[in-house]
Amino acid sequence: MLEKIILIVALFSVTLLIATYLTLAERKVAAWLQDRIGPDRAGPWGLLQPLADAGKMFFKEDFIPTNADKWLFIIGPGIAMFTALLTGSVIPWGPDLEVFGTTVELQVANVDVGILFIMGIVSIGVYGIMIGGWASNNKFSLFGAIRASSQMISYELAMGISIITIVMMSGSLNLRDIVEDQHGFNWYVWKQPLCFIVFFVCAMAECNRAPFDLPECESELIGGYHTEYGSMKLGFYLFAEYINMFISCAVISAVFFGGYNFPGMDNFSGNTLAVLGTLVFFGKTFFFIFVFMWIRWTLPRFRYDQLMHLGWKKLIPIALVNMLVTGVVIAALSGWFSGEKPKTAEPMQTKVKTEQPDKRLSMNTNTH
Amino acid sequence: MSNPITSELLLQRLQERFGEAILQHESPYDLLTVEVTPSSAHAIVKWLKEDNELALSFLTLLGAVHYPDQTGREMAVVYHLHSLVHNVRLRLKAFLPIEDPSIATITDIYVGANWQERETFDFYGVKFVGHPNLVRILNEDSMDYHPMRKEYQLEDATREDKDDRFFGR
Amino acid sequence: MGKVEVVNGVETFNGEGFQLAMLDKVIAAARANSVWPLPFATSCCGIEYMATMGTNYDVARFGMERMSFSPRQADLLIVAGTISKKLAPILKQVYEQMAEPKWVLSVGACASSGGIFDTYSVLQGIDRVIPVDVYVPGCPPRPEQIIEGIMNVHRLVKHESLRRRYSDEYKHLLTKYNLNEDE
Amino acid sequence: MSDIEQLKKQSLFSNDTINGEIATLNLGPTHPATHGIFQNVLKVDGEKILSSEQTVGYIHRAFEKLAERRPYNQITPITDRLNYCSSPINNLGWDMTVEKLIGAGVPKRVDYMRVIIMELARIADHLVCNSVIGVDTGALTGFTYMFQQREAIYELFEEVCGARLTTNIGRIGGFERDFSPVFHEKLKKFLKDFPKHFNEFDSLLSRNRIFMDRTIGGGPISGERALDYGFTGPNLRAAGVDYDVRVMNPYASYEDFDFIIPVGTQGDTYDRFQVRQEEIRQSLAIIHQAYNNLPEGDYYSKDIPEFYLPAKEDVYTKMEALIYHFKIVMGEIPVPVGEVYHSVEGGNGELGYYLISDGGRTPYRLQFRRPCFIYYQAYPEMITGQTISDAVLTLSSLNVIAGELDA
Amino acid sequence: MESLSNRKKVVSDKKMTFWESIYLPAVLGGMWITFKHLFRKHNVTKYPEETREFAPVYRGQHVLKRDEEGRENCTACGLCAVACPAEAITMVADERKKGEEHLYREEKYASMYEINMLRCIFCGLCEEACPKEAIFLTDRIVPTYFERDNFIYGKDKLVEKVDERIDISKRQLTGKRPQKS
Repeated sequence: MLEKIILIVALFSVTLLIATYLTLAERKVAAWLQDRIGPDRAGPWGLLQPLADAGKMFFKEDFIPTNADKWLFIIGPGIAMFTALLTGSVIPWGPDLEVFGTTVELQVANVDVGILFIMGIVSIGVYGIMIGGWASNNKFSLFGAIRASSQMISYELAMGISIITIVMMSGSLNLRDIVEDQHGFNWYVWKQPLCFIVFFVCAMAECNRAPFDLPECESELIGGYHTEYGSMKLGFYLFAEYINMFISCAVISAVFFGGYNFPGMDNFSGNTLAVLGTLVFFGKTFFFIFVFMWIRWTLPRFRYDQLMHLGWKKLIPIALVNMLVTGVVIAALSGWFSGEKPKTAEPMQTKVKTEQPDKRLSMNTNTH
Repeated sequence: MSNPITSELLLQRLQERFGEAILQHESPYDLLTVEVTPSSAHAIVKWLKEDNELALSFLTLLGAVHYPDQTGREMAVVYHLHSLVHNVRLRLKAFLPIEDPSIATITDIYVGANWQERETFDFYGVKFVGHPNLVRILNEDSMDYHPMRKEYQLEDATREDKDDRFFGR
Repeated sequence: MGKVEVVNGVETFNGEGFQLAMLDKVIAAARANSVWPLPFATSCCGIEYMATMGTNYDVARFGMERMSFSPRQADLLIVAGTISKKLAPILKQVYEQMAEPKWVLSVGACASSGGIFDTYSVLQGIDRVIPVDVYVPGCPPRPEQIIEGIMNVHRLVKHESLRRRYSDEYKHLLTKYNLNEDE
Repeated sequence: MSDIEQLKKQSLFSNDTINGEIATLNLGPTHPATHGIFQNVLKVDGEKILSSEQTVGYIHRAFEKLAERRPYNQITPITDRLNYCSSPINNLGWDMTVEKLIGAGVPKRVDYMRVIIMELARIADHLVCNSVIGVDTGALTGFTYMFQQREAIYELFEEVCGARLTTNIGRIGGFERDFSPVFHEKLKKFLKDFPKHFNEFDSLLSRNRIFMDRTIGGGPISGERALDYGFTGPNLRAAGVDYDVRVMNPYASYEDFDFIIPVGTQGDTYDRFQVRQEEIRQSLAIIHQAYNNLPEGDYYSKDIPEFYLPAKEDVYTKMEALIYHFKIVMGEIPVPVGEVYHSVEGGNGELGYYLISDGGRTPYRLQFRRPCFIYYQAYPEMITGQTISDAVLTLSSLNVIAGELDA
Repeated sequence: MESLSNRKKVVSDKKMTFWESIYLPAVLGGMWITFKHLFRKHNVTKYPEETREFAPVYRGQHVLKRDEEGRENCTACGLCAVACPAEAITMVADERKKGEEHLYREEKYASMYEINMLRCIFCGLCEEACPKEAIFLTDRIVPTYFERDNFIYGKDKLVEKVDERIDISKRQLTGKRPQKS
């Protein structure tokens, strides 16, 4: 139990720290892409910049607009922050660690439906934005909130379908199983590049990152849902955004890029492997965070209706077809069409079952 | 394209069509300037635009000039028209008395005249009869005079950091 | 707000308590390094401010590249350009909407004094409607001058006590500008 | 079941209210998309714009009244502040207007120098507009790349006149000084470097599908309608009408140069963007032509000593020069009586000066034809039926400059 | 609409090719461009530490020159004040008294000379107007202040110090006709 608490605290602080410094990283990356320097006057190389921002926001006047719904206005950022922090708990951050003879799993909760848990929590996260935007009693905020909710719902679908494809291949909803399945260099991205692209795009949309940052797009909606927010409440929203980005990138690297697996990992074992694996995992995550930022500072953003078009008319069909093809291939490989009975034992059985999404859902709710 | 239209031809056509209404004409700096009666200005602008041969169908500029010394015709409304096809420009002027500076609007001929007329009203108080929304455009609605008329001061009277004695006021 | 209580609690000491003075300094330094501007750019100076934001001068070095067009999130109101009498009430409203602590930088001749536009329609200096902290001369000022102005604002921020905004002088200042009718 | 229906009826988001709900949205005066100060009150149904109403005049500075109180040479700094993105065009256009009034010719070298400066200014103007379109679509990086190039143009201006933005460049009868050797150096460097960076910017946006989807069909206007509204410049050309003052009524020896008039087809945001992009290339070509053929000679007209300030050393030595010097500065040179209209192709279209002189030291009346002011009134028509995002992009692609709009 | 000139060319092509319509090539191309900038040296003038060289003709803060013998050039003729479109210059003329010849070059001098730097638009017309080469704009920038009153620059700030001359010869020569020697 103690190790879990330690892990939770560690994860909590690491997530917060990373999110804090992601704000700096974003500004630095933007600056480098634009031939600039970025913040460099707060501490050496601007390293204290996030702390300065946080310090300032803590001591800024806490403002609630007169016509706003007070409680919802306060709850909004809270929900966003809470849900963002929650998702990190099911991600397997590394191989098992041996400490004083006990085996420590570098994962707060090894939930069997880990991937469903993430998707569920992320979809609660949109309530934070929606409530905040609605409660502000500002039209721009409301527009942001509406955009956010419809965008999240649309992209969650394509995201879910692409995840199903991966689940079909791995035969499990457990994130650790999925990661373990990609041992060495056997990553899912090689088998499912299309699925990866769909998932990646959806992840960007879920995080409200440009080119999908419609809920807060500066040039149209001023600040979108957080137009009326100042001080630390705004800080919570910005924080939540960066935590979401961090978690999304972690999920991407776990699901598609083998998590803590890396080529040549068999040469190591024990704690060395655990540490190396964790480092590799964080390395991959940071790479994707960089890609997120890189894309943000390169591309123009979509228009609201085009975003919907992309989601419903392109990504979902692509994901569906991809899923069907994958299903057929899996079926063919396991001998469905050759008239034989499936030879392989248990894992394949589940794979076959997961072909139908409805069944899978009901099955898993039953087990829990 | 038909034969090119020159200023002379243009003037000739105008005189043929609106003999009475053409009061004066000159060509300062090669730009034909015609003074017309206020009542005929609308018809002339309309005819010039709709006449296929002349095709003076582009309103370049609309404004007013205030001549406080010319009694009875203090306010001049000036139209600059341009035929893009023939590259001929024409300046039309109509003089109005300061007591009642009203002239027919040309917003029904040129949509773009809307704001220019509002601006002219704002600056000079020229009333464009039939304008859909003749209110001030650049200045505050509460302003009670037409600032571009010659009798009004330019300077802001509230400033403190300037000493008027040094600037001849 | 919490910070009011903190301030009152230590008030009994002779002068400022050590911790409070430290807190004061730390927070002031934090604020100085994270001044989010609200560019109220109306005309020419706005373009020069854009140049200041651009690569060659990179105002981001001061932690200022996050522009907040929402007044709630901004710390520094950068008034760049002519403010006409028609616009003055809007400027005042934007200033009122900003959350404390807030500063105002008046960029350029027009905003500061009207510049060449000594005319019936132009406000002869924004200090007639809102209090100004730093004036930047020039028409428009070079980015160097704007940065000078920003650094002057930083100086001001660094030396401002947390409690200045509750002082009588500050209240008096607001009263002078008719800005505190709600409290 | 009935409870749910009951709830649905009360709900704000139930079906029958959301379709009929018309909201009013204030775009401006300080909205980030207005890039200046003006207000659009939009009536929206969801994101769709039903109608729009504009308020302008927030930075009305009384240019025309001011011009009636300032001597001719002091009006140049005022014109700087009209379209401040390309102030040299305004300055030189004003100088040419006065030259037209007094009937002065200038040496060929002055013309070519003017062309170089004006085309540099046009590039600077269009760069702002197009990179700001980029910013409004969310691509900030292109903006920073192009502002580095703009900075290079600023430096060029600074070499000639000593200021970056509000240049006050040129005098009646020529320039205050010749191009310095540093200017030549910097211009050559600019001409060499610019196309590379510009193409980079172009490929960031031009053929990117996201950008094309955003801009194609946004804020369209037909050629006829545009003419009716009095559009000129790139916005008119985007609608397919090839009206360009530089070609129709050449000034400053524009007839010597070979360039094309880029036009669009529908007058939408993409057309405007592309027309401006091509105009930048054409301007660059014109600068090349003018610079390569830059004639030798004087940088000012010797025929009008009563308008062009004499050299300082002459003022000390020659009585005549001293008298002229005082007269010019005091504004006591007799100016011909008359009225003159002169127009140049500004950054946004036909920038006209209608000048009436009564022979006094100041103009009797000076009216500016401000292209922004005239075409901005078409904005509601262009965005009706479009979404808010389109409205924002249309606004930035129209390149409405508040200083020119409100004068 | 018929063509008005023979130089018309349609430049906007709205048809997308297949490759353009699948987003990715343009996206990746754009990312490649920005990626290249990642390794480029930054192009920033870190202002307070580094300064950029101004053009010699830059129009910054004014200076009232002294001649070689340290006498003020200004003769208070008022031309600069007349020439100022912002009306930022005010001056009071005074007669030079006996014994002041080492201070002022001409018989008249400005006993009070003020420029309101907050009004000034740095257009350079005063420099051009001056017949005595007394006032020049320089490539120094006017600092910023917290108070409005500080911007009224009197003679104490404008007149150059005798031992600390400000070189303006470059701006006199740049681009000007060759001086007759």
